[in-house]
Amino acid sequence: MNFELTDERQMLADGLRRLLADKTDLKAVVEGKHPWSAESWAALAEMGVIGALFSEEQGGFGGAGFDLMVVFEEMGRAGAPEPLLEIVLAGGLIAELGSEAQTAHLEEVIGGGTQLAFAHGEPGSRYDLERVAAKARQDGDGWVLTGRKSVVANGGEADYLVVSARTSGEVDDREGISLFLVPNDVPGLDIRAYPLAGGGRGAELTFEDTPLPGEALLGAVGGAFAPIETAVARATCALTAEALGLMERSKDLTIDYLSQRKQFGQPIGKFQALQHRMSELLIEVEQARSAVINLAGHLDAPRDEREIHVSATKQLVGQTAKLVVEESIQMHGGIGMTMEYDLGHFARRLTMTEHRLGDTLYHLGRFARLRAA
Amino acid sequence: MNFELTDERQMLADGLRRLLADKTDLKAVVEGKHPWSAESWAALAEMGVIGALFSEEQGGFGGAGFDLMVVFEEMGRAGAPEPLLEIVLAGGLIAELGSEAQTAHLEEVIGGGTQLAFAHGEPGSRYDLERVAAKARQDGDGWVLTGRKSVVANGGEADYLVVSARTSGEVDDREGISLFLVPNDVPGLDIRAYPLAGGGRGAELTFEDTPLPGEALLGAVGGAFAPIETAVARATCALTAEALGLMERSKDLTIDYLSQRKQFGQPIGKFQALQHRMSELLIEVEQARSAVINLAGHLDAPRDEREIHVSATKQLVGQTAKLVVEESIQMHGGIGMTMEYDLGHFARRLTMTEHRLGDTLYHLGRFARLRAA
Amino acid sequence: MDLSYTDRQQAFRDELRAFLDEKLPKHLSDKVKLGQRLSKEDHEAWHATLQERNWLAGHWPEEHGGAGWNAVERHIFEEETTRAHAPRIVPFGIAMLGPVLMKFGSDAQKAHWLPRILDGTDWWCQGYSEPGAGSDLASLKTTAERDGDHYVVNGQKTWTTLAQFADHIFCLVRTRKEGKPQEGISFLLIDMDDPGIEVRPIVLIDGEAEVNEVFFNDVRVPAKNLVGEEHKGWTIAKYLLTHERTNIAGVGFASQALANLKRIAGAEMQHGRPLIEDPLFAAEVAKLEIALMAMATTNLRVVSAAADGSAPGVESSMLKVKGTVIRQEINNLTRLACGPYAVPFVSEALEPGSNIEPVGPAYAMPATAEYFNNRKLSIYGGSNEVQKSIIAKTMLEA
Amino acid sequence: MDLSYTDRQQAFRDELRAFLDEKLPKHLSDKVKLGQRLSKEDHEAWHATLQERNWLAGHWPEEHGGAGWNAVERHIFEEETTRAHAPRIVPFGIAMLGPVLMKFGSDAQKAHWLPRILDGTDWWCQGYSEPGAGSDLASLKTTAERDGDHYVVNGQKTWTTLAQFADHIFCLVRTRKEGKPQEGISFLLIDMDDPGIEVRPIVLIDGEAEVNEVFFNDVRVPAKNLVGEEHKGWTIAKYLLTHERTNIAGVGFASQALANLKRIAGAEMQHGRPLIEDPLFAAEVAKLEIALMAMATTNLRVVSAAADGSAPGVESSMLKVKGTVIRQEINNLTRLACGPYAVPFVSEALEPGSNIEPVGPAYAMPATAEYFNNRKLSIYGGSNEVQKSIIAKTMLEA
Repeated sequence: MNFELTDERQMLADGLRRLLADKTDLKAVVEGKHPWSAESWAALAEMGVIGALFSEEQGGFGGAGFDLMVVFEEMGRAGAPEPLLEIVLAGGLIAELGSEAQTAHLEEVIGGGTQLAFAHGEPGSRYDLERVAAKARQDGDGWVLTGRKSVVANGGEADYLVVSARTSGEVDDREGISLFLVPNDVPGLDIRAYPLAGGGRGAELTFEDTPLPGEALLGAVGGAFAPIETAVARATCALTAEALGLMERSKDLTIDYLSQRKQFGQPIGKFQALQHRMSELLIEVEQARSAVINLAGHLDAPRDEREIHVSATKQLVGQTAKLVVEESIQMHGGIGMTMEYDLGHFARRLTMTEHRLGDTLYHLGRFARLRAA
Repeated sequence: MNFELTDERQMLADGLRRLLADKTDLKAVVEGKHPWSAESWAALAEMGVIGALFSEEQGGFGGAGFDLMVVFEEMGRAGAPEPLLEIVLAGGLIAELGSEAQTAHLEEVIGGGTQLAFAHGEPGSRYDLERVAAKARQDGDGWVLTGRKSVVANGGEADYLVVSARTSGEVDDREGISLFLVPNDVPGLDIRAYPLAGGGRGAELTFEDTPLPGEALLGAVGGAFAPIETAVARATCALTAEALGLMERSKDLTIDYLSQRKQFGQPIGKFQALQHRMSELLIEVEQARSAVINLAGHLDAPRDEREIHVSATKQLVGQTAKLVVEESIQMHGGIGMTMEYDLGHFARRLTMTEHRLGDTLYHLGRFARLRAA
Repeated sequence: MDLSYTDRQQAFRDELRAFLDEKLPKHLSDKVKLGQRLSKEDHEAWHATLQERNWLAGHWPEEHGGAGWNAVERHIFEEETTRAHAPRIVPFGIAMLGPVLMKFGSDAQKAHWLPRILDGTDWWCQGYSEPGAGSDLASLKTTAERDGDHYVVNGQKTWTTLAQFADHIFCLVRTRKEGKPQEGISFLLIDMDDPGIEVRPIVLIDGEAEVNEVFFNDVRVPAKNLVGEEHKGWTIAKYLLTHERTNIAGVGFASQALANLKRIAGAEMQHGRPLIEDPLFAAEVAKLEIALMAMATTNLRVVSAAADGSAPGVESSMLKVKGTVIRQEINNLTRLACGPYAVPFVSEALEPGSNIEPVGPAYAMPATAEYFNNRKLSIYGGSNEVQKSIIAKTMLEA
Repeated sequence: MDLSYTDRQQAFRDELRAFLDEKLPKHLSDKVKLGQRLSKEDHEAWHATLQERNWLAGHWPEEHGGAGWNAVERHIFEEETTRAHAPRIVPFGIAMLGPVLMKFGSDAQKAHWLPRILDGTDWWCQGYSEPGAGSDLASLKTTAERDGDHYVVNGQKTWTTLAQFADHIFCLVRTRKEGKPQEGISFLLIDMDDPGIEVRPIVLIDGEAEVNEVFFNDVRVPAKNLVGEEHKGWTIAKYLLTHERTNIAGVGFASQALANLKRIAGAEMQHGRPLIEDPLFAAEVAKLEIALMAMATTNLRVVSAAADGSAPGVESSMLKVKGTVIRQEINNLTRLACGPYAVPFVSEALEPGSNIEPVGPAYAMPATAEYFNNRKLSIYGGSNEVQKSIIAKTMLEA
């Protein structure tokens, strides 16, 4: 039993923290000057941060749960909006399922030259991974894709999209879902991009009779559910680690504020009611950290055990995120509601993590069903 | 719109408060010297408190929701364990459904000379009113009753029992439930009585081939569900009003303690964290009061509307009761856990109100289903 | 005990409903319903419509141009207008300054300012908070020094809602530095067109800029604009905080928000069924509905006591705390109900006059912004922490 | 990062399991499982069994008769014994006084008292709290006046757990009235058989009398029973409060209680189906299980750091607060799961040796008593409020 980071991971964390502190311009993000920074992205790639998301055999130098945790906690702590989670999702699926030609893209991805997105969610799917209505039908050697993908993070910026579509079965069957690796300029693809509340951009994608070559298929026909679930488990680890970083930073900002801000003649941190609430917050953030550790340590566990931790961690982190956002703003008072002050961005980004990969109630119910199974 | 008590009810409340303050001997209850006091019971009857639970046409001089509220809030405030709720249930059913011979008992009931109990719940029914497994089969002009009734409050002390049994249908059918008015000494009735955690006594009743005359039937054959639900709605109003009184008293004891008890050189009521928690408690108790008012004001509403309020009020009062019990004990510290101090009895009795007529989660789910219907 | 309205109150409610049916334009109620922001013209038009019927300041006494409503009537008005998605009456002139002038103003001040509030000549905003003096109003620093028949005002106010629309501001200013901090404060009326005033918007976490900073740099204010006695402004501030907070529980808003939440949860699908059928989601909605049912009655209890002449005491603090928490929780659940479509953040789509197509369902568009915007509910108007301290003080010193 | 035990730790765990299989009598584990009270003999027998294997005070250094366990080994012991429903080791001698004597005691004191703790000669109890001095230990009033080679002790202690079984008590007493209240306290060992000592049971809300008041009336205590320096007892008290609290998170107890809750909810029927299938009930159980999964890891993080030599700081306060709340919530849900059968209250049925038949299912019998009994968890050992203040102080002054 050991809860220390390895030296390599500690170095990565330290370096990343310095890099992001240097490169992250929250004002620019908040004022909509850019959804994220190309300069940061290049620096992340150069430092090897993208590579840290892949295993050595995939061409990276990391890829374990604790690598994800270290990287994303720092991203969260900085409030950095760069679309790294899309690499975990789409890049992870390419690495896992791709043909030689497809995995060849990963070198560019790790080098920072290729942007990815995972086009899976649909207007009616909410957080269910198996609910896919988009259809791909075979057409000679190739495929024809039709359907709509909603709130695709980085969907407008990605050079390549990993797109799910149903090749057989009913809308909620686990069997019959296939994946395709698609460049962003295929015919019949309409993209409406827009800003997201926590930074970055999303897009609605509409495929209308989009012709795809046979080589676009990623993995086995109809067998994509299990790999998608695995990739989402990894992404949940990353996203909850990011939320953890966001919480740590929000907490630190609040502690600073409580120490500095005076009211009725003393720092408001001297008021016992606020002290106790702050202590409760601290306790819950430590709980959230433990939950992320649990998930990071179980990404390679058998499916049911892994998914128990996916839902447990997403539930607990989501619940804690709400507490941290609301208490941080409340303890700051009005200043906590302004976008001029950094907390605004952290609060927004943190809150939005609940709307990705399933929210607190969704995972609470899922955890109970998994436990009963 | 008017939230003032009528003069009559205000007089009843004031008189009852004085009477109970005088007659209630909590030490005796806590030490198990008696489950409740025969002397108090006689005094309650003499003051007309039992009669206040019945309408004039039933031989009483009250019977409205706000009469129940006034009486039971005072009972709660005193922590009085006398089995008045059984009168609302069993007495209410006799008044509603009884033949002339059966309703004739009510005079004695109102006069304090006859004790009642409502034998309805069973080991497998939990809080479902329609789940009745006890069976009554017709036998000539009479009936034969077999089955088990569990945690029957006052079951060992009652002179007469109102017993439910199934005369047709499946175990959870609403149709096919019948009621019988039965003296406590019928053949084949086994009674195991025991103390209850909040004061008073309960009993397990086992009927084995108990013969009953035809006149024992109370109301129409198989049609008892609706009257039972109505009686339980009234009892829920009474029980939540009692809980309100228990909460008010627990709150008052806690406020006194916070003002008197010193720690670190000042009254602990000066500590802001406790102040704020106490304020939250006060707010919730006012919410509970409003909920009881809502139910009292809707006892005569159409069934669905009435039952919405039954579940809403029981849910909210149950939730508040837990808060009040736990916070009162916590703010008292160790002394709050001793039975020497009155709070112990209030906390126990208040907590036990959750285990009667459906708990918080039960009614939360029921409310949601009623709303969806 | 009687939970229903009297015949007279019911008649008033019916009259109101008919009025709203006829006079509330659909384009306006649609905006309110969808959470779109209102323009200055929208507000002014609605105020004028109400004033035609003498209902803009219904709770004002008739001698000052009101309808003399008691607390129950005022409650009915608020309930019905909210239910109809009418714009909220901008409170600064009608609900705040008006009653202050009636109680503390000179006859000349009443005669001059009150009619201008009613006919819309003046748009008021409120200059209370300062950087560093939020809940602790007594520590405010903006100064007003007497110079002949003028005060010279210097300092800064903040969180000034809708200052961008306003042409006048009522301010708490410090007129004396010695003595207890509460005893050197005065209440001053200031023309926003005066030289030396600058308004800067504050962008909030919901992307909106409805609040502002207001800077005063040697602003000369005629001494006749002092309301009440010099140095006695604290009394007025307290009066406003405890007596004139309208609709503090926000029951009407909460009811609307809850109905909206239920509509959304009926439209959103989860596992192929309406989200509202999910037992856990339904239970969360149920908890809030049950709390709101109780709070509506708590509110009526307070309103009813006020109509009978009781001064609101600690009850208004309780309503503030519980009312804001319930509304915030409804906002939270509404955001969650919208699922992934709560994340797109097209702030311009909420601006008056926008015809940007929503990204997902129209109801999802304002959900996140409203959640964040309404965090303010527990902060302003005396933060919930301040309210809890007031309650505790009353309780423990009783 | 590695969440699993090392091979050596796993071997220790297996050894423990085999030992428990063989040596823990079923009549004893059944009592623990059913929440029945243990007799003095039950405790003594189990202590003796452990001591045979040298595991009664496994965390003591080998020189004093322990096994020299580090924090992880101690954690494994606690986890496994709890899982097996072994009686909890009575902490007063083993976990509290022992380490105090090792750190602060004279050589003579160590040589005399430590072996007697291990072999069961002495049963200790703790004299800290007083009426009026709960969390505020420094305000204690029991006095010890020096008289030749004795101290004369007068005063009252309260909340003394299992004093009815004890023959010795270690006490904080006031030896000097001047100066700061913390600086006049001493740590004294007292024989309960001494004249002038009286023990009175306190009946608690769960119907049990496991705590007591202890009265001292001119009790003469030999001066050699002073531990550490005179007037420096505060240092010892603080040492005990922060360093020697065993199993503070109570993860093992919570896990057992959760498993018990799930069994009950699987057996209880609602609407004709097991209660655990009710989505709302299952969600409440799930919330607690998720919280416990996280806390188990928080606990391991602290244990692991302690094994590496870190001094426990604010973490033990965090574990205390969260651990007690989780256990209390499990107790609450267990009580609710039992439904109406949580109401019968046959206190005698929980006494050692009782063979009263339970009223309902046997699992329902102790549910209400345990719920009430465990309200103490957040009160004693430094109340949760005190812990939160400690956390805040560390956090805000860092």
